[in-house]
Amino acid sequence: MAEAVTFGIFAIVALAGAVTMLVAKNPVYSAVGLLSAMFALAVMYILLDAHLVAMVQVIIYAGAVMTLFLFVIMLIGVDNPNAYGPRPVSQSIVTWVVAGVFFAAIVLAGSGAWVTGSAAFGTADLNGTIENVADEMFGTWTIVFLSTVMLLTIAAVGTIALAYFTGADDDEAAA
Amino acid sequence: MSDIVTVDWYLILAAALFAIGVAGVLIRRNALVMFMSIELMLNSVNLTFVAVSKELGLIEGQVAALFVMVVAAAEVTVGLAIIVAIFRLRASANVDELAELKG
Amino acid sequence: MTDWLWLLVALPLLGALVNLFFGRRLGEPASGWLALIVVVASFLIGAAASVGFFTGDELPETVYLFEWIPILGVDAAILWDPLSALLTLIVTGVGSLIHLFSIGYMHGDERFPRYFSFLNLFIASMLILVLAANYAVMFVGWELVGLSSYLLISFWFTKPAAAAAGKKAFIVNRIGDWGFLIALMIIFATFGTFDFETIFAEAPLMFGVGSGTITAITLLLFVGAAGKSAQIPLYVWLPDAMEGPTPVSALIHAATMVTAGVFMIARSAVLYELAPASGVVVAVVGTATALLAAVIAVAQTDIKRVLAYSTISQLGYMVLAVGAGAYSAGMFHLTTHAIFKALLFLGAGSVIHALAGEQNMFKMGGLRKPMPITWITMAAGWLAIVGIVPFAGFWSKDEILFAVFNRGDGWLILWLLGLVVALLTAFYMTRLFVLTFVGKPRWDDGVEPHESPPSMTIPLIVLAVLALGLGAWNTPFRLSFEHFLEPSFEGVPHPEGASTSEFVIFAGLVLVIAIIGLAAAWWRYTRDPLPAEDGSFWRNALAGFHVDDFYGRTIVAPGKAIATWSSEVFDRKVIDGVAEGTARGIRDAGSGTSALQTGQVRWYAAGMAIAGILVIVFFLFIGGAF
Amino acid sequence: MPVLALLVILPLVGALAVALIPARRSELIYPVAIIATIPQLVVAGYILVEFELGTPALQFGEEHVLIESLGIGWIAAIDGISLFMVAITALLFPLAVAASRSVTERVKTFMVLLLVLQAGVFGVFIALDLLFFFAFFEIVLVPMYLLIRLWGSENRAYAALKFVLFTAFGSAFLLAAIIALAVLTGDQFGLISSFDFRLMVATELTATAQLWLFLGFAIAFAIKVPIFPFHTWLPDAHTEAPTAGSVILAGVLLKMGTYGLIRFNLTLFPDATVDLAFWMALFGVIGIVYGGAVAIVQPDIKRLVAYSSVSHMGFAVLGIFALTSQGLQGSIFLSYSHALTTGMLFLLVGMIYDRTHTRAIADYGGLASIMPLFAGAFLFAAFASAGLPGLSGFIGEFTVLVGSYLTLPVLAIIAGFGVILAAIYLLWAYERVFTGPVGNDKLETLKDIGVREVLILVPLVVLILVTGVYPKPILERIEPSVEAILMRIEAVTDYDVPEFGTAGEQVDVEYGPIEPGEKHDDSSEGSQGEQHGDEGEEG
Repeated sequence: MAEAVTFGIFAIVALAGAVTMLVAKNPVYSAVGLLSAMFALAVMYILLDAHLVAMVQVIIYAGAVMTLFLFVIMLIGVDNPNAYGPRPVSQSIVTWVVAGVFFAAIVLAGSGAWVTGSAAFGTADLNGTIENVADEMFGTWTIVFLSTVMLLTIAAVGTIALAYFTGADDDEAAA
Repeated sequence: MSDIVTVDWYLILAAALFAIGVAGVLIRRNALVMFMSIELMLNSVNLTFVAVSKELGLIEGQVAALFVMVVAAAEVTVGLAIIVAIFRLRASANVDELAELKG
Repeated sequence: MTDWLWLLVALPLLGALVNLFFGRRLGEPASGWLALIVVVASFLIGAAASVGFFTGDELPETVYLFEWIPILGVDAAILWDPLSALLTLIVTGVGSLIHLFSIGYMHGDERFPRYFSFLNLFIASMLILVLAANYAVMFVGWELVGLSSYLLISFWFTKPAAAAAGKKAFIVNRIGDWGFLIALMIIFATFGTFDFETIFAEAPLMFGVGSGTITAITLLLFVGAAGKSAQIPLYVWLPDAMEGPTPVSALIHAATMVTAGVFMIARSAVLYELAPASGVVVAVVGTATALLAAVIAVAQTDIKRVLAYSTISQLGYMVLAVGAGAYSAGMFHLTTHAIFKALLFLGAGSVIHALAGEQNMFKMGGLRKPMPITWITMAAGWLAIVGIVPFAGFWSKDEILFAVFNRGDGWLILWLLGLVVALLTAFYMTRLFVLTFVGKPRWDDGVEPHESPPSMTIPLIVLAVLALGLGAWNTPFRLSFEHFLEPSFEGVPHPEGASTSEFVIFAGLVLVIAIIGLAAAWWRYTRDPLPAEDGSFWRNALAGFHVDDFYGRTIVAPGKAIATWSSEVFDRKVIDGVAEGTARGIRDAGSGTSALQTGQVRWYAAGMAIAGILVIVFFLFIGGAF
Repeated sequence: MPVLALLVILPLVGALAVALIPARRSELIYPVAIIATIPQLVVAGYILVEFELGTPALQFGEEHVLIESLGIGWIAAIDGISLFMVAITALLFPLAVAASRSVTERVKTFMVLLLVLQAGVFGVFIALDLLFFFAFFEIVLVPMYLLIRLWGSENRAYAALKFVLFTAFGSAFLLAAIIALAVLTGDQFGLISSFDFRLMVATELTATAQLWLFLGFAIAFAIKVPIFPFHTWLPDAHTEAPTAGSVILAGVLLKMGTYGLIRFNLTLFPDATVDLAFWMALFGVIGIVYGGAVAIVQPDIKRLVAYSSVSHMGFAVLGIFALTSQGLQGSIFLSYSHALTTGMLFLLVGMIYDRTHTRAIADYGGLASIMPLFAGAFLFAAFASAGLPGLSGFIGEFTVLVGSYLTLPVLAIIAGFGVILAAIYLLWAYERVFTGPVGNDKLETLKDIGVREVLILVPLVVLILVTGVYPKPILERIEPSVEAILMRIEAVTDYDVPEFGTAGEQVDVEYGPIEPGEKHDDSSEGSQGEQHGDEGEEG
């Protein structure tokens, strides 16, 4: 019961955060909304016994990523949202139709038993401790893990490259 | 795990978050907020992964979630770098003004 | 003694290398003497080793040196039998004399050591050819003499004609080598080895007379022989080869290398005996070559070209002989021809030397006085090739014609044609001799003919003596040459010898014909003024009946056109066209679809979202949700 | 000691050393680069000396599993097929580096690229894990592309792009085939996949699978060799590349194709090999005649040599798909010898190009009287290339021709024309460039080749001569491996290798685990007087 309550509260927090992010005129508010959604999700993970994922969620997302977002927002200045002018109506309609259909499709898909292949929930004894996850990650998934390492390296290099080559050098970088 | 909160709840929550993310990408003109929406979508997928992982008793779901986070982190750094670079060039974060990707 | 046989090849090779790398340091006469010494040493070793064959108490022997191509079972090995001994003695003997001659002839040439290096290389290559104990090693020598021939013909490479002639010689020879090469492939596929010993022992056991395989092998071998021994249709390189220094013409293009084809057929006698059809082809080609070359020789004005065509003609005789199965007659003519043709060439060289490079016989005349030694020795060569008793050529030519006559039937036609060739030979050689030495001097002003130095006249004298006396080696009365060669032709049937009365009749006939030709030419060319030779026969024959042009128009030009088309059109248009067309197609498709890219990120995002929905719907659909 | 890994590592270390030379000490780059190629030569020499004769076993084996479930690992070994490819790679790179004195722009990059290229080439020849093989096969492209693109002559952009596109086109098929084969192999050994060559050999494949995989491998290698009609990248790449690039391209990179055909196509897909041998050999022979004919009319001396490569490599292909011991041995020998002769020709052309900056034959004439030493060297190389007996070119061509006549007589006879064509194009080119009167005044002032250039040529001359006169040490090292391949083909298919000469002696066929250096006493020294051909009947 306590779990149901916890789930309910934090589901609302997550949705509220997400909506805030969507509608806030000021990107800083958007960021704060997203932040709260992420915290809420971390709680969900704990509910699901994924302790490591929850921890990483807090540290990486709520910590590093969001900080980075805020940092960039401050760096490039908080835009005046009115400067963008009115939004075309057609865009809004398309947006809400697409988003709605998406939601319906996902729910529909999730409700089909063929997706999960199992009707029972939580029957297995699963504990997402660091040890369990590490076993899996460095056993079966070594090469994927190594690929992500390479990906991160490339991302780092790419970021540096973007920071260096701007303006006049653009043409050469493009060629 | 109680029997009240089934996997369906988590999946519906994830679907809702994902839909909001989609809407954000499509409707917001501020590149930063679009980015945040993408992050939200990734998070909703993570939630699905973890929930289904619990459901099936397979640790792989959590591993996948971790990988998604890594990829997301990489993506954020590059993406933000691009935004900063574009901003330096155009002094604006309005996506509609950009057509650099025109083929 | 046979343990030392490898020195036969090694010594000239060493001489070649030393002269190649240190020749400049050795200086002019020294490098020539070094080259001479190694060849003489080879001659002495060869002579010492072949004593046993002369006395008749030594048997042929195979000397293994080392394993060459293991996978083909080819060893570097020497087959030391009378046949190879004979050729060794000719090559090193005539070779020594020509080295000696060259020391005088090449005096003052700035690439003097290089010349002797090449000459030594040639001797070594030729010895590899004749000493080989299997077809593969023989092919090595075969190609290497081609190389040295190339190097020596184009020795004066700044003359475009010399360079072109060397190239032509090598390429035409290569065409013949193609036949040889295919013969080698068939031999290996048939016998599994290249060894003479094994092949000649097994061929008669495996195949009957007239077998297709052996006929193919022998015909292809003959293609090779036709290239090297300048037979129709591959003879065209030899007249051009006269661009080389004259001693080279004497050694390579008269005495030794060009006889390699004849030697090879004689070596393969066992196979030719199994393929009578090939024998006929060989004999017919030989006769045709002899006749054609003799006709062309009649009209030549360049002294060396007369000798060149004469060589082709005489080679035709030898080929006729081996084709008719008279192997030892063919080899005997090869031997005597080596002597007297070398003599004639060296004599011609002496003349050319004296006249400062003049080669046109119509600008000579009356050289008898200023060049007595050359005149006398040249006369010996002339009488030998014309076939006057008792000079060497008389005996050997007579023997060939007799052997051909003895085969009877259709061979009689060849015999008759052989007689015609004898007539023509007498005519054109007398023409050469008379125009050069008899009559009034016609040389250009300012040319002072003089007798050549001793280094040039000594070889002439030695050769002249041999041309006079060598015939005694194999007269119908005393067939010691045939006995000498017998161990090499074991298992090959002997043509019948002539009885004395037959001999007198046939030899008399040949002699009469020769004298008729001689007299006719003597009468025609001692007249004053000389007959003008500008009729259509003379012009066409002088140009060799335009065979070179014919080859140029029918083979070379179309070949080049096809190659150019392949290079310019097929490669660039067809193959690259396909490749570039593919690339262009992909690029066009790319630029077509790129029109869809508006650059508006929002539309991309919407597109992705819609695609995502479609994917989900698709899975729902196949999952049976609808 | 992991000597084979050293072969890959040492050039990279050398490249690093060159890269670390500071800009102000740029005069050090050239000597350091040369020195950096020496250790590989030493290692290759060590391998040659220690190589055990008379066994087809893979030697100097190294094995480190990296990803067990996918069957990926570092597996390297050498046998008679790869031995001389490795040796020639070790030999040609120092010469190519030494011949690059005339490179003046971005010297450091140039040398680093050459060294990286060497590492890649070594990798190709020693790797027996197909994923590594493929990786090395592709890595080689990058430095080669840059060498042509950055240091080439006028039309370099086109040539470099063409080179990469052609090769990459083939590689796509190769990668697909390798992965498919790895999965099929894994299936049979209870893994997800396995790239281990030895397991692949043991895998049983259906005829259809063999056919498609064979084609996938063959296209990549056919482009590399190159086999007609995939050859058109070669003249352009050769012509535009700098001297070192041409030498390496002709000497080493083309051999990756023949090596691949022997190592993989013949060994892994015996049924398909037997079925398709005629067609492969046919295209090889077309290449021989076509390349030779086209070479004759080339106005550009480098293009001429390039087309001569097409012709020569055609012989190698013919020898491979004749499927006889003679043909295969000849083919490997020819690959080795072609590296020497064509490498030498390209070096020589490079030397004269450095002086005159023209490759058009028409711009020359009478050079022999100005540069006698150079002319002599060129003539030597030309004759070696034209297959003059006593030089190494002959052994390969002769053995290939004799060997292929056993199974493909008509093709062998046609291939014989290549020998005539070789004489024509080389001697005609020599005639136009070197003989006659001096072509123009600019040529009068040329200097003959100096000590440095002579030193570059000497090793090639010596090897061409020595191995032409006494090829046994090479052939006897090749033989067991070749026999093993043929025995396997015989065992698996209903094809019978014609046995002649000393071929067909019993040798151990197993591709067992690779162990360095057990001594076998039953070496395959042939008994000389063995009775040949007594069962022969005319064919």
